[in-house]
Amino acid sequence: MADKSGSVLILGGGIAGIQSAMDLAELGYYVYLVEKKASIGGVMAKLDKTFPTNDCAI
Amino acid sequence: MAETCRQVLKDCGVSPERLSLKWASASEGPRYVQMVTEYVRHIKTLGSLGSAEGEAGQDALTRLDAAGAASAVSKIRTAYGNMAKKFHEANNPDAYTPEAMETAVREKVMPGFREERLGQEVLMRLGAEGIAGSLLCGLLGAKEDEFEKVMTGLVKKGKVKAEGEIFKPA
Amino acid sequence: MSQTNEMSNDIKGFDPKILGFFCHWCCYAAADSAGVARYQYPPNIRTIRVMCTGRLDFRFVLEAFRCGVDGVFTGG
Amino acid sequence: MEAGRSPNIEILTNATLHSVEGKPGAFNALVHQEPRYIDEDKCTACGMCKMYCPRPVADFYNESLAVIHAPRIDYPQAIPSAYYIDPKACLRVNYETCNLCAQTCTAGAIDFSQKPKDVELNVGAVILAPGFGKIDNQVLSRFGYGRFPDVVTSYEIERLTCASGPSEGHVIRLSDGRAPKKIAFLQCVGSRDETCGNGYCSSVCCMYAFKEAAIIKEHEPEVDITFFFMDVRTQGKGFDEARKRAESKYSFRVVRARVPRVEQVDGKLGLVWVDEEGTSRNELFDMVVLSVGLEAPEDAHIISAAAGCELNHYEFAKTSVQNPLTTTRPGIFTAGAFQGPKDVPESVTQASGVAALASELLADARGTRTVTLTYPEEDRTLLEEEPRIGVFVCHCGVNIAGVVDVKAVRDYAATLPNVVLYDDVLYSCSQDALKGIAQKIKNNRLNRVVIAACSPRTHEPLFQDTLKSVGVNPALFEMANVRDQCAWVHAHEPEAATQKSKDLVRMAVAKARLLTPLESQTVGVNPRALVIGGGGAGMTAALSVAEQGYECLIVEKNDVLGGNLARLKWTADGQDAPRILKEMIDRVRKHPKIKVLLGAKLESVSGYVGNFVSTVKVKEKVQTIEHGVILVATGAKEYRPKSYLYGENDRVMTQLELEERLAKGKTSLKNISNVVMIQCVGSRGDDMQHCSRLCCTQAVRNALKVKELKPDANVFVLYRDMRTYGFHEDLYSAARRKGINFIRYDLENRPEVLKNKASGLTVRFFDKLLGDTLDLDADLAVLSVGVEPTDNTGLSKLLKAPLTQDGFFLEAHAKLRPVEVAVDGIYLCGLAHGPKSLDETVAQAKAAAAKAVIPLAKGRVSVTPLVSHVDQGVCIGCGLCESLCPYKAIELVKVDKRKKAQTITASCKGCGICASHCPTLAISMGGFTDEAIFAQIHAFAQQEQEVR
Repeated sequence: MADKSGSVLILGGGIAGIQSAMDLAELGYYVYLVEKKASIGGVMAKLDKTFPTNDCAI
Repeated sequence: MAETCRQVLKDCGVSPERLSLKWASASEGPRYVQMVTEYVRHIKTLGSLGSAEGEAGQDALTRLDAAGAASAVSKIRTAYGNMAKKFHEANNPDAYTPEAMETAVREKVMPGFREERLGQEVLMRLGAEGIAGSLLCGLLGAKEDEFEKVMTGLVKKGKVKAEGEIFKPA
Repeated sequence: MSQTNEMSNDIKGFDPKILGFFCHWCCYAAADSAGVARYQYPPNIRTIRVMCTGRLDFRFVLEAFRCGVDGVFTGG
Repeated sequence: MEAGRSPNIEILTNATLHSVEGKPGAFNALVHQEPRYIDEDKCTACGMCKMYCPRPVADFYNESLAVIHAPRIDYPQAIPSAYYIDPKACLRVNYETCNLCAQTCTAGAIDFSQKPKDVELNVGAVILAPGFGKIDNQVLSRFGYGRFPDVVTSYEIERLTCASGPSEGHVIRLSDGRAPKKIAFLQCVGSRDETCGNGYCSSVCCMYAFKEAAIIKEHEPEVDITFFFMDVRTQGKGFDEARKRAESKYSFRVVRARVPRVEQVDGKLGLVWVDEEGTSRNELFDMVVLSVGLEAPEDAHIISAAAGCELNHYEFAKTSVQNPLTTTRPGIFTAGAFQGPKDVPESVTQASGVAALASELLADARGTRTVTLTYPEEDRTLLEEEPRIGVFVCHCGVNIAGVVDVKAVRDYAATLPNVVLYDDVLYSCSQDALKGIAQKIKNNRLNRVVIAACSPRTHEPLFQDTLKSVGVNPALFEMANVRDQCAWVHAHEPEAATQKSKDLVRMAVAKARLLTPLESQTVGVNPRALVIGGGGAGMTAALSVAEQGYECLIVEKNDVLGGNLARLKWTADGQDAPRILKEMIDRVRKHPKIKVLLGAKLESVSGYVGNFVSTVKVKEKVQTIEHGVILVATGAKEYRPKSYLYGENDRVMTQLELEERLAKGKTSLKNISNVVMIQCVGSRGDDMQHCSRLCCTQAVRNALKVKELKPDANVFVLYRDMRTYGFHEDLYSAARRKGINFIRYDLENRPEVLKNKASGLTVRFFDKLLGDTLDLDADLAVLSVGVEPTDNTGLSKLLKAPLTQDGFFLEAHAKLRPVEVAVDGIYLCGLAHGPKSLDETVAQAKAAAAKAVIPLAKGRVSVTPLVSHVDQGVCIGCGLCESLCPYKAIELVKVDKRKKAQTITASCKGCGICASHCPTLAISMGGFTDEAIFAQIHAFAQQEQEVR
């Protein structure tokens, strides 16, 4: 393969997008996190408490 | 830890309700606010330290002083640590009932703690010219047999010498 | 437990000094979220942040009372 | 939160993907970005613009239950922490009028000249994680949503129960604001419903309904709640047990029926349904909650067109069981709800799994584009001098200054001993203020800094970074929380708040005086992974670690690789399982970086993350191995029933045995006409408490296979809850269409398998509909046996990794760290973590590999300096600390023949339990020493009178 680009584009800033962005940053890649709304967090940010530990979703 | 503190505070003539241990998870802001507000109101009814009903006023501060010194003595701390170790190694969350903790502290930690506290307080109260045994025992608010045991211990350790009825720093 | 009378004989003008030991992850965070939501509560409490309630040694509580504090509020 | 601060993550908001060209490893993607009209760097989210904007707007974040303004932020902790202006609502954007907010903004952050722009990015891989969409209101209108105000969706309940939500956490009827007495939860709204095209099951609504109901009961204890379920699908790890606890504690009523519609009956809501005995019932409720399912995202077609990958028939991403995270286009991966409806733990697992795939693809480009910040050398001489403390008191715009007299606090700070600089700052966290503070630290040679502003929880790392940038050790820093825990909460008592701020500053300075520099320890990492278990999970994880460029060693106790995967004949979507297994074994055998030890058993493990030393026994020969991380993939085993005549009659068999038999084709069903299957044998209350999650799907697939081989065979399935979650629901509906009979039984009257006279079998069970017990003679009785954990106690002790009551390994955090164990450096995947299907196992194995490679890729592990430190001169080796430490991060070692305690810095979490229980006070905690805490107590008690 020609020289590969050491960066990744992630579409969607919900819990899945954020988690893979953080993991990839830790694994040594530059991440572009593309989110269609004005802030990241997706639906999880709207939840009050998360199951099963009931700590705050934010 | 909280139970030990409560029993030591009671022993020093301070109302244990002045110490509160509450749990609030990160998102339970309103619950925290309600707990703090109610706690402040309760302390207001108790009044300033030592002035609440059943508290020992000025004496409480001296006793707390002695208890503070006692709480650094490794014999006391080992008893406390071993008690915690037993609970921890039982590895059974239901064992942490208030009654179980209360009895464990009262039996395993308090006897040694009280004796050490009384000893420390004697050393703090003894002026150069010494104090009569009966007066000292009253000041300490200790029972006869307890007082005897503490004094003989201090004399044996050479910290106090007894001249007839009067005890003096060695 | 000494039976303190419950009726609020609020001693006039008495403003208690209360010291708080808060665990960084739980109670300190709850206090922050109360702040974000702008809940109001009496200002008598000053907090010392510790990483965990397990850090608290009974020496700290006794020392606080020895210095004349009126109440200790530990939050885990 | 961390995503916001990492230098290697660039967040593009208001942005959508336009197109992706190129090939894996070298794509260039076109991204279209709408303007935000506010400069993210300048904005400090102070909220002034919000107050002056005349334009009220429905707050879609709070499900339009609240009203806010055009300039806004979704929620206070949103990332990026900057406001944005809603283009649809803003007068300035649409009619060129107003501009009030731009004038009031003190930071000058509002800029209406911003234009939409297209950005071209060249990237190695693309990950699609757009989540899921909402069920459209037309489907909900059948239940009166939109017509009757008291019919709400589960999203709205989430906002109502939220303390910072529109109703401050009180659950109220939207019609009259009163608290409801009776609430009904309707399940499967918009899922398992072919009329709206969502034939699949959304897998999460059952569990979140119970969670929401439990939270409502906490707020309003006397309300009573009824659920209307078809099947109770709480099949996640620990879900069933939590559901049973909630059901008994809050006495929920569970009705097995599907309510077709909701009527309004004088202020209340009337529900009609047919119960299991066939009688029709109706009842009135104050409030109805619709547990809405998960729809494919509205823009699924646009995304699939832009990325060039296909969708499945429900418009979710098309993937396969064998590689569940790769789309139909190589180099484009997917994770989360877009891959299929799932809950947070599975989404997080898939997110890490996708990171592994991208890391495998771009292994040789690792680290080429990342930027690592460099810091100047620390200035040693500063520390010799006596403390020179700088105090900065923040206004935070009006947030603090509006209540606290900042100038007075600043001047008071000047009176405190060792304070050589005191200053107040408008916004201490803004970029320019930080530069100013850094400059002042340098010019005045400060060696301690105290900042009185907001909470250290959110801003301490930011300020510590500033100290590092001017060569001051970050541990020499203390914050006084005069905003969140003072100004904001004593807004009506300015003098008391000012006095409190002075006290907090005095306490912070007292602690700052005693702060000592702490080196953040870094520990080297041995770049090799040890994988325990060579089944499907172990092999997948090992392959992923190797593909990412790191050596790994598989330790398998049997003499052959494959584990449970070897017994499978075909996967859920019909692919040939043995072929997949053979392929996987070949790849493992041929991979240069993977070594395999068969018939090997792990004897001992010592050391910590990055530096483990383990001994493995292979046929009486013991080898020692050094490695950096451990992956646990020990799997589990098929439950062996002791009842239902299993073992006494060869016609009674388990699903796996049936599968092996059916694989021989038609001949295996020669004289079989009646097949009866019994679900939940062993699981859910029998020998084991947990639900084994995969047996329902396995049973339905086998039943379909029987019908395929012998269409006229009668197949009966006796079940408690058919839990064919997610897209497996298609199999369940197909089975019903093929005439397979599904009959429900409950725990009280379990079916029995009996021998009948003619050496055949009869299955006796109670049928609720007929209200009578029935006997079915069966040529084959097939038991859907659950998944039983292997005896993990030995391994658990070895690794110090805890187990759940069910005997599976306990993960560090169910949601945020599902593939890690509490002990650092040990990762978990496959059936050892809990029963799961093959595609979930593959996703979790990839996730575990991704997490395991992080320390290997970094080469070193850095530890926050807040760890315990033992003064071995004072320590008497009593071992109390070792026994009490929850993280096993302190141990007794021999120091010239005497036992002394010693900290394992890499594992220590800094909780301080050892320090507070040490009899001889030999242990001090970095950043929170006894002396520092005593100093704070004394400073607190000092009050005003002690002025220098």
